[in-house]
Amino acid sequence: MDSIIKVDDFSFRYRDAKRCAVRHLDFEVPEGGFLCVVGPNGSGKSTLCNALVGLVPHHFNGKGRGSVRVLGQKVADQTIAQISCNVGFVFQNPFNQLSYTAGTVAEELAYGLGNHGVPRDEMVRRIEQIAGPLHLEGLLDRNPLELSGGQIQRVALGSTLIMNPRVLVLDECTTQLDPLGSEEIFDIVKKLNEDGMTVVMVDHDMERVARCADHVLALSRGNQVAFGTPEEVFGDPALEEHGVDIPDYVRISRTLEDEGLASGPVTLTEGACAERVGKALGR
Amino acid sequence: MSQRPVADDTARDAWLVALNPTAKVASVLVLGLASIVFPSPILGALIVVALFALAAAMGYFRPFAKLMIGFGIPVTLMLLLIQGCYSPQNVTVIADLGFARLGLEGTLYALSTVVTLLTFLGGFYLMNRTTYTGELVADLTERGLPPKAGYLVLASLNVVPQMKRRMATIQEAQVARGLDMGGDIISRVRATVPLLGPVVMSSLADAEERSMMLETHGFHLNERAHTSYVVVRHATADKPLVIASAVVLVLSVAARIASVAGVLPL
Amino acid sequence: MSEKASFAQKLKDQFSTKSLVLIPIAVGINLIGGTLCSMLKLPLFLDTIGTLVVACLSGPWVAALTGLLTNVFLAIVANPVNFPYAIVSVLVGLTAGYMARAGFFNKKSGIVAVWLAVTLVNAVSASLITSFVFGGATGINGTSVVTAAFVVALQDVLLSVFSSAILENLLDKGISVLIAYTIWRKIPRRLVSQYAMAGIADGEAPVGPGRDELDDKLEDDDLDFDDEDEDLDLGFDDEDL
Amino acid sequence: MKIEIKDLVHEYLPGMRALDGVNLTLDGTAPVAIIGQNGAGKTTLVKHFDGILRPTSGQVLLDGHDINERSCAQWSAHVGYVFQNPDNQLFLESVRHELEFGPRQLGVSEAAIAKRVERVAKLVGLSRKLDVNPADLTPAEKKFCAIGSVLTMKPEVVIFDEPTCGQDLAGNARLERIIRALRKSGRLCITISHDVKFVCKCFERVVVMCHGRVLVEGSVEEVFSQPELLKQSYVIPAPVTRVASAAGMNKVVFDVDSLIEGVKAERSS
Repeated sequence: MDSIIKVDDFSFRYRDAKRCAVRHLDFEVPEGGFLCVVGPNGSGKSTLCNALVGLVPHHFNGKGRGSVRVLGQKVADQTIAQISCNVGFVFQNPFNQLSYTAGTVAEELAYGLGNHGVPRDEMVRRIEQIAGPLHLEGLLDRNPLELSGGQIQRVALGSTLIMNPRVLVLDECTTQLDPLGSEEIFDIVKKLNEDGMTVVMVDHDMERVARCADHVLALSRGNQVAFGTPEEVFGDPALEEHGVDIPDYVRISRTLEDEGLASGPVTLTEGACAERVGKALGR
Repeated sequence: MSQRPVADDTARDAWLVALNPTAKVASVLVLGLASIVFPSPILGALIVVALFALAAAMGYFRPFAKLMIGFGIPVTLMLLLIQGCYSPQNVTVIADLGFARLGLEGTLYALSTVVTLLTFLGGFYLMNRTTYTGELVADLTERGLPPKAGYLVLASLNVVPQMKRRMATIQEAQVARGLDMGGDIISRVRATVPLLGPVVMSSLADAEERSMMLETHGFHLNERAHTSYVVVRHATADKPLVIASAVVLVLSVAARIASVAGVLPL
Repeated sequence: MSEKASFAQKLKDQFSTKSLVLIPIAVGINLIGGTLCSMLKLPLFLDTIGTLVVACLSGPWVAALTGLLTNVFLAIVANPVNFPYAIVSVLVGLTAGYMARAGFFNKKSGIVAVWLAVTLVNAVSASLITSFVFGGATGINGTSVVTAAFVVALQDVLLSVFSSAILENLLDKGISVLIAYTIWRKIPRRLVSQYAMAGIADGEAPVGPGRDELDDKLEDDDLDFDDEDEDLDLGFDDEDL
Repeated sequence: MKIEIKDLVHEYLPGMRALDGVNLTLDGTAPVAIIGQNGAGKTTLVKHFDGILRPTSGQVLLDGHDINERSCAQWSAHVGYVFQNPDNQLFLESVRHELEFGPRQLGVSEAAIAKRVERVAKLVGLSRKLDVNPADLTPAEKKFCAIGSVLTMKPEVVIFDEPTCGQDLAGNARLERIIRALRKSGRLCITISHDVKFVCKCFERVVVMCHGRVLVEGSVEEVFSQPELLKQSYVIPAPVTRVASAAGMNKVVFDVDSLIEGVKAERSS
């Protein structure tokens, strides 16, 4: 499999910052992969996301080293608009992801297409295409500013998906939503990934990370402390020392093992973990 | 005016809604200009009457009348006092109010100003009620307005309701911290900073993310003309409307010239 | 580089994306000044605070555009009477912007100068418009009544309009400038540096998207939080008030 | 402080009931968590505790005093409210000024303010950042600054709205410490949260709201042993709780340690 994202010894320091936001990041994600980036606040997760969509170094000034390649091309050599055709980006605050030029959700979805000069017929076609999977059919004529946070976040997701990107970068996009709203977004993203979209997601819900990621990148204070499959990353007992949270499922299986109640590799899902507990109970 | 009018063909104002937005704006501007140029308040008064009739036909008579009268009466009284009594151009006295004398020239000037103001007020009101701003901007962009100017107009309009909501939340948050919004005038003036400060600070932080959003959505692209999802309406009545307005303007200019030349006794 | 080209460049620098995004926000701040006044029952307008803050952040022309848009808005949404006064708002934006650039917003005595300048510019241009465009009164606010009273007393339209405008502006602009100054001082340098005025104020050239060598000196930053493991007591109870 | 709520109804618009007859008594110092879906009325309910909102009908009594007796600013000395978004609250030039703002509004003496600021800053972890502009703090630190600015007012009841939103492991641990400290000094802490893990860990009483009413109310054990009822309000129990019940454990558990204890106990029996 080809690597769709290739980060090669990448470091970056913002202009006015004393220290590097990220240092020596080095990893690859295959096409269709699902990468979750985890780590405490201030560990450089957002900087990495910004680098994947070209906001670093084109929008944020600073000094960098190494390279970030998406679809084989260096991000630094393209414009943000070019990159955004390949990489969709959704971030935390729903209200800041509206264009503020649209009176209806349909217009909001079509905003990026309009800037690329796409004719209206094509806009209508693409809106029809994405409204279904994003559950936006009933909202197309509503004013986006009057929607709930979860709904706006779906609109924001839609307005990037409409460009048909091959990579989707989600920077804590469910943090400000309630559980139901974030689950909805999450199910959509999971479905997109199953259909072949490469996803990079920053998330605080470790159980969710363990459930769906096929790659996990753990950062701490800008350093890459672990990269690999969830089993590898969460299986490493040293991870918590870096301030990185781990899924409770992992904690349970590890404690069971330490107490000599049930052994085996770390468990990552509710089912596997329950089975392990069952084993410990002697069932 | 950000409200999108529902495209309802059976509504009484469907005809006005269906007109091209730029044609509507142009007509209002041209008619207003005509009312300024025409050498007597009569034209403006006629236009105002016509606007009342139009508003009644469209089903907006009540709010329209409320707006026009609410603005018109105080401004008329004020101008009649200021210009009618104290205009340096006053020569012909038409009434003696005791404390001052009402002059014909000043009165005519005051009335001209009032009808012109009412023409613009009424014209814009009807335009706003029946025009979706997004459509107007889309239309103007098609006609050559830079997309960034369009952004400024629409974003300014859309940001206000959200800011008002935010201000209400900030008020709650500050009162919960013991901010007293009553009290004497000085303490109330002081209270503006806790209320406005968070709006400004958080807006500056938001500006960062919003500009990121614009950049990732191709805001800066200008190799190709930007397109819009909004359908710009065109009606057969557009051209006649604009032409008719233009004719009125031309006639007004002619009337003004004639009046200056002394041909027309106005 | 010719003088004109450098002016054009300066103008372009002022209109970065961030400044462009800032304009609608500043227009919004101008427009909620009215909401603020009704919330606090203040007999003021406070409709230039956004313009003044933007003047500090992004310079005269962005501030002028903010002023223009504010009035265009008021004209379309509220009352077309506001439209001719766009010139006033533009002039206020330019005045404040150039004064901010000259450093007047950085000290208290400068603020007094800004207050007087803005008041004067506003009063003169507004009374010219009120007198020559509207014949003396617009009837959209209480000022017209004051004007009428002055006319009765002074028997001179222009002088009356100007007198009432000066009175109104001394108070309103004074408080607006004070609020804008208070807020401006609280905006951290980090945010300020993103807008055009930063380079001008600090005399530093903005760093472009750099891919040059990174000095690899990794300083151990301060811990974000104090590391205290023991339970902390609020300890309020022994405190005498 | 004792909060009594009797038949509380709140309508933002006539006929639209955000709260539809809430009866609840909160007393003592056991921290209370209020959970439920968005739109269930959690925020509307707690906004009645310090008078930001007034009952459309029904009564809210604070230590026997009707909420309508005083203004919100007057109640703020007794009930502190930390809003979800700290950006709506912070406006001063330094963390120190933010922490001083509340007590100064209340007319507390300068010496007492300095003492409070020092203690609270230590508790919220901002001792070393007292002279930093709040706008320069990270979002997580801003949240702690907002919390601190309410704690310095020394309220008898503290309300947190979604405190864990945007916090990491270290932030959650600090919140836990703050909640413990509040309890120790005899204050009632009421928290709205979506984070079930956090709720199970730090709170003793849980109120589950649904469609403007209280669905269940009781100790954490009582509430989370009724999964069918919780489903109605879309509350999903914490991962540990789910694992334990899926594995067929008899005991309702909330953290890894008690799960292990439970496993040991059931093995030996």
